[in-house]
Amino acid sequence: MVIDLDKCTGCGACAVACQQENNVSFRPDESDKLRTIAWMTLYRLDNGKDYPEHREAMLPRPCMQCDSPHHSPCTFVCPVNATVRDEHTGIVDHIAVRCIGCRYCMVACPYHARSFNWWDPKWPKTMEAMLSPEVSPRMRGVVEKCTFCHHRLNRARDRARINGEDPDGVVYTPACAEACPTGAITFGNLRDPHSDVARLAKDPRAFRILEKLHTEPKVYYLSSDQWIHKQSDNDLS
Amino acid sequence: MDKALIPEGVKRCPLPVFGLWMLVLFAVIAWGVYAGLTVLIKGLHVTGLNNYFGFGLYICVDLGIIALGAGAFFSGFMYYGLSRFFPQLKELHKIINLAVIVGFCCYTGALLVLLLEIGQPLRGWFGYWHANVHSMLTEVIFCISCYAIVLVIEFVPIILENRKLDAVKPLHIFGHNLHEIMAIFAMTGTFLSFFHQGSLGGVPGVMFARPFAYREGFFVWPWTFFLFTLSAMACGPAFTALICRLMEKVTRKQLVDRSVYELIGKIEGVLLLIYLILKGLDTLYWALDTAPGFGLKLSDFYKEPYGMWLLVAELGICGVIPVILLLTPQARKVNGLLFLAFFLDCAGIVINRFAMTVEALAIPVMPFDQWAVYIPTWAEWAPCIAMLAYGAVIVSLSYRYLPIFPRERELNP
Amino acid sequence: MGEVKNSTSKKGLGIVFFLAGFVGALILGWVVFPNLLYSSKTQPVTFLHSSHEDSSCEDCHYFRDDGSYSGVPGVAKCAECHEEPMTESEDERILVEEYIQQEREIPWLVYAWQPDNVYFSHAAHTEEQGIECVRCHRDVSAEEKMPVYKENRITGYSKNTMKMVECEKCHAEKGASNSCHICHK
Amino acid sequence: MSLGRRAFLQFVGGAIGGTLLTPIPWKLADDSAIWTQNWSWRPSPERGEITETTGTCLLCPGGCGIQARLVNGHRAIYVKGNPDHAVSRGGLCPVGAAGLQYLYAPYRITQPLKQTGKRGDPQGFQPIAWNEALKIVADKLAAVRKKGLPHTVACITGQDRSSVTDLWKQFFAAYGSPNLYTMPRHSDSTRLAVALATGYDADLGFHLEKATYVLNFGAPLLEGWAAPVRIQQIFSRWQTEQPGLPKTELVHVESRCSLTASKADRWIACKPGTEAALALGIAHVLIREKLYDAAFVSEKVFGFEDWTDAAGALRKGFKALVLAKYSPKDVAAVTGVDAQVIQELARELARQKNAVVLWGQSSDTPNNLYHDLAFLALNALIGALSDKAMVSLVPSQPWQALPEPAMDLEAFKGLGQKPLGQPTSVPKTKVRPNTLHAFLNALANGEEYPIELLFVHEANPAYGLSENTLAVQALQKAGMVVSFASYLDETAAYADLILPNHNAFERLDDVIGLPGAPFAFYAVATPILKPHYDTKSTGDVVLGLAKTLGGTVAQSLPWKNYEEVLKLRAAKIAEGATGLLVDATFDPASVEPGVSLRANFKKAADVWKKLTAGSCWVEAPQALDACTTPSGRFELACQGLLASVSTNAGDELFMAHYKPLPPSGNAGELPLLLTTYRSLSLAPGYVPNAPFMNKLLPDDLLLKQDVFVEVHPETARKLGLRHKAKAVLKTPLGEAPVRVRVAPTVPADVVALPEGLGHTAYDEYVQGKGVNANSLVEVHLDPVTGLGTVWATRAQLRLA
Repeated sequence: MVIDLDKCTGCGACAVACQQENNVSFRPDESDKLRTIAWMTLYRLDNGKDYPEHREAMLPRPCMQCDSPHHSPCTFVCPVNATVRDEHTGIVDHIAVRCIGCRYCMVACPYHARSFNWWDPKWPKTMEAMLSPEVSPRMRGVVEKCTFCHHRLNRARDRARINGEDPDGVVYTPACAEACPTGAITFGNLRDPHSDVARLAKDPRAFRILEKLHTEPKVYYLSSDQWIHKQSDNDLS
Repeated sequence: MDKALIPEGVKRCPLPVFGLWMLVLFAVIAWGVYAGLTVLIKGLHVTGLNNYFGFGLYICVDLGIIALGAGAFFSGFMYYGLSRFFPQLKELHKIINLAVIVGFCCYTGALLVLLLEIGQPLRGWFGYWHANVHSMLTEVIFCISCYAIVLVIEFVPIILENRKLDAVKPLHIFGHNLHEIMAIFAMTGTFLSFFHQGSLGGVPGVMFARPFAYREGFFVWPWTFFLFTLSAMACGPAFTALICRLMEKVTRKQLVDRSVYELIGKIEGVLLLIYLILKGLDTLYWALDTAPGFGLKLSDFYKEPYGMWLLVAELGICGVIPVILLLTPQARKVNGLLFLAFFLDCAGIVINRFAMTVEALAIPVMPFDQWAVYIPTWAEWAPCIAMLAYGAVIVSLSYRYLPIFPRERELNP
Repeated sequence: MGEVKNSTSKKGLGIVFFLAGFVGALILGWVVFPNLLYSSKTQPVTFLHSSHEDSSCEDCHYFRDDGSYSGVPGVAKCAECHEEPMTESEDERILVEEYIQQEREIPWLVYAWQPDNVYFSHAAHTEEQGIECVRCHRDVSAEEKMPVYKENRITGYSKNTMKMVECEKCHAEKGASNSCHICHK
Repeated sequence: MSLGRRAFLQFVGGAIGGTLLTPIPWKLADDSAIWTQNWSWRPSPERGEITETTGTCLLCPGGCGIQARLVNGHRAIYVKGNPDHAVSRGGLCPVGAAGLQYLYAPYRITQPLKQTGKRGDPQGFQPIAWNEALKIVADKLAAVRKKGLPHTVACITGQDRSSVTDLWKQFFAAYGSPNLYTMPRHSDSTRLAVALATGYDADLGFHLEKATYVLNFGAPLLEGWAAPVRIQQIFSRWQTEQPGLPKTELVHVESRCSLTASKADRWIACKPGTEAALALGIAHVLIREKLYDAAFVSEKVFGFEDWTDAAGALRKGFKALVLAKYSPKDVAAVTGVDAQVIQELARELARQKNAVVLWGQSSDTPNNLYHDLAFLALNALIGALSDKAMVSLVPSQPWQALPEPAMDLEAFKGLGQKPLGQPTSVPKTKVRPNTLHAFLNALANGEEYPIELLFVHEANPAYGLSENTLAVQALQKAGMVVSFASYLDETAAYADLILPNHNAFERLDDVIGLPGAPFAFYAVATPILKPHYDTKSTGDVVLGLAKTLGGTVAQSLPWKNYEEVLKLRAAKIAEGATGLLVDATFDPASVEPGVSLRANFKKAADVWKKLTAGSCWVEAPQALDACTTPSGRFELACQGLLASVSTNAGDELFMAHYKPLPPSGNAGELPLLLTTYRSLSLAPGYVPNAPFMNKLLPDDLLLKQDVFVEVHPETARKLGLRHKAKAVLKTPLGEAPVRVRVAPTVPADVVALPEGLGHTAYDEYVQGKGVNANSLVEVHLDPVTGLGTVWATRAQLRLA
């Protein structure tokens, strides 16, 4: 996935679409940002300067689906194999029904891409009607996170099977990329050198967050602002 | 009935006083159980934990208490294993029972608290059934539960020494046989404990995307693996000694020879010194190589309320000072200084465990992220305090009804 | 020392007690427990595949264009033939009057019902791929009455719900991926 | 006893041993884990066939095409943009993406309600049958008309771009009342300005697709301006390098460091509310340095040079006034923008071939007329209104679809009455001034004449109108209030009768025109699923009421149902035979003003079919030739104002000039200026923030129930306020508890408050969060147009 921060206006359509697609639960008060469940979080960055040199930018953060050798930071630590990276697709999945809720993966993830179900998820009765059967609602006491909408991949593969196509060659779009009004999110197969994402990942504007940790995120960002680049990683200078 | 259970030739406080004491402890336990049930029924939102602080007081206390409970394995190791080569270690015989009991309390208590910490306790057994061999937590789960079983087995012969139980012939024989093979269990326990103390250290150390906690290491283990084991050895017996001293104060009796304390002091002093040197080297390497590799400098890791004072307290006040005290024969002779040193030793290790869990998580890794502060709630304090009360119950009962101090009769004629 | 004399007989008795407990537990565990664990339910309407031999399987169980599988047909499908009762049968009367006319779906008890978290791709398990329906489902061709539906009182699963080990085993045998998200959602 | 105990122990031992050899412990452990995986209190979504339908989002005037996914055809689970849609091309804003949370909101009104207690008591609502409810309204309408007071019936609608509004117009004309208002829009003032300058009744369309340089005076482009998704996509295009094309430069003028300011290529920070002065300063430089489009000005513009009015008096022209009053130095003093920067901007603007000037605080606040004229004048000077058509005039109603209403004597009499509260000075143009604030003011104060019956349709003035307390007072004064709300909002709470409309996703409706788009637009919104409550389309209700009233009213609204009205529109399109039915391949840059598009359709049925399938009809805007002003040209000096300003008025009063309306209150007591801002993740309009959107709000915007105001660090230091401190914000209208976000996003002595919070109605997911900005800002009635404008309010901030 590549997210163009020059195009991103921080509107949040990606995050809303994600919540709706993935049956993310919500509560009357969502202002406790340390306990909220969000697969796609919007961070606000600023250049640290005074008015009128001040500038702000939004940075949407899905799960980075870290590609670090052998294990992602989170999959390495899960004691029960509830979160595993599928080496075929590169997607780091998290199976809520296997999760015992030890939160070790959350502790290990520097991107805060994982949220814990501190409460029993509860929807207003009338809104239960908008829950999608494509993604199973989680329960209290487990961790959840962005899955790159892998259920959409499964659907696409099934469609290919029925139509006699190669299920391994399918492309699909996750909810966030689909919703983005500015087309800032590009999704595709990074391993395919001809894909848009592979091309954009090599753009001079491209960077990843916390590269120095060698987590090898599979989410790239694009920005022409140096001050945004600078905040992508810790820097001693 | 009560009288009949008390070991021969020793004096214990009157039953009503003991009963009252038990009542107080049970009240605390009841409070903890209530808190625990609240957590289990309502969910973890009653705690102060959050998405940034996935680990908090529960884990911190668990890590701390297990390190302190290391007296069991390490005293056992010294007594059953090393005393062949260093006869002076035979002296530990006088305190080994207490070490086992304290260890038993620490480990079983920690397991109970751990049950609260996981979001889905009914799936806790997945840890055994669906184990991920790469996870340090898997190592922890297996080793701790195995070691807890070992401790139970080690505790049983002590229980069987109760006057009434000992009178039952088969039990007596059983207990005796157990005693015979105790060395095997002690060594098994030692092996397990070496391992899981280390894997507890591995828990933070392997988090390669968490610059505060991550350490490079040897083979599959990060340095924290070895440091945790070493630090546990350097504080476990000290903690046993502290408990013993506390019991002496409460009962106003001398329970072990003072030489035992001094021996422990000497051992702990040496171990703590070794630990401190290694920990210092580790810290330096981490601060000067590992962290800069991540683009961070030491001062980036410390910000109020988790300021630099933590490092000073851990390594300076609770590290260097006890080492000096313990390695100075004159200081070892002075009760106040000796036990102060033991206390600082234990406190330093607990601070270490706090830093490796809570502080490690407060640090924003993404530069645009925020520092977060963690404040535990009553639902976290209560079970932890109750766990201490539970330990007190076990120790009190054991002391009252079991002959755990072989020298008690002689020392208190 | 009368106790010593009694000890052998006591020991013998002890074994009896021990065995009593042992055998009792075995009976409880192997015979009583399974019956307690499952409740038996009957289907709201009796449906016999054998009485629908004039239609082909694919009339009701088919793949949709998006690759999903239709599974158990809805009442609209039944209505295609049963707008009015075709026979005198009581079950058909219930079907027509209580479901078709009121446009209510029939709350079928699905024997192979999988929970929410399972993504089962029928498209990947077809006869063309060498997997017969009866590999997982009961043979309905000659069925004369619908089997009793056994529901686990704790889990709410059907007794026939396939457990994950079986999926994994077959996947491993066939060399199919055992990645979590292949089957979970 | 000893034997018993021992035997018991042995029995237990055996039992334990035996149990371990049975499935009991293992099965129980497994099953209890499975139980936790399927807790019955966790909802289990119904499975089934998933289908897709198309529709149009009606949650804002943006007219985005949507697709909804349904389970078994009756349960909507997902809304996304329709990639084939001509304007939104698959994009969607967060409000639209969260749209289902309105459809399935617990605060939906599920059936007609009648207030049985005191007005405003939410507990007093009782269900009532549709026919009974309609009878009450019809009886009231008949009775009022019988009394000869039809003008005492009024309506406020929030849907000004739908055929329902045309039905209301038709209804009010035939019934005989001038008191039909829409919720305020920026177009209320721009349409007046356009009418005065050109004589046309038209909206402004900006050719942003073609622009190479955009000078934007405060329009919150990225915070939900005009048609939000269209703007977002244009912004995205500006950010995309296209080989061979120069990159579009966006220069944004605003006092606050908004997202648009941050994302612009250049941000010019000015003092709040002084954008118009800056525009005139730039005009000054253009004129002084002769950088303006001289050909256009000399051929098509009136009033640039000095002119003579109808009475023969010589009056100063725009050139003379601007040169005299808006030198960069003077303007720098007013705006805080360097004189040199002003010159730079003017030269840059003149250098660009396709430059355009945008303005407007937000899409739903009318502007000071003279300021609108100033920005329009600047566009005229740079030739944006010339054949380049960077700015074009889009008729607000491209075709008259409905026949002339039949009016009886009663209707003539009633319609001839002065709209309640409207100042007599309003300029007489083709555009009827939408003087809602003046109306509410008069109603609240019991002036002129009472209102017997007030309809409120798709509007929530009790919350969403600036100075919303005025609306609340007015609602309490009205004889009877009938609401068509879908949700139990703040305004519906004051209704006597609620006739719930279908939700925006459930009803058949249409979208007439896109705000800010340089082409005429028409789309039909088809429901994505059947209404699931006992609600009725308001279009049908209006038609039904007309039929019950009979006579000329029924004659004027003869259609069987609302669908017929929309089909009539489709038929008119087919009849007109111009314009195109388009999908995502439509390129707005291909549309030229005055050049009608060759129709790609013939039959009415065909048009209807395509429109309901998601196609949009578009048509070119009109050309600027043959203005219908007295001079026949684009008037910089608006002669149309002669009638409304006194004859001995100064020359300045005919044309653009900088004239802020003084805020009330004492600068000593209220030393700060309060400005409000919006963001796309806060729904400020008719619908409240959906729970999904609440998740997006940072905790220094909303923390528990407290909203944060932005304050510059210097101001904060002066006031002794720390970051996140609790404070009290006071304005002449009242005070409210807030928290402080100390950030250099605003200049010193300015407080910025977000819009869209502070609801008192709806449910626990919405209620009581923050402060309603509308309750603190001050409305200044423009003395010329009578429109309620908002720019800045004096305020005080003190530690709580």
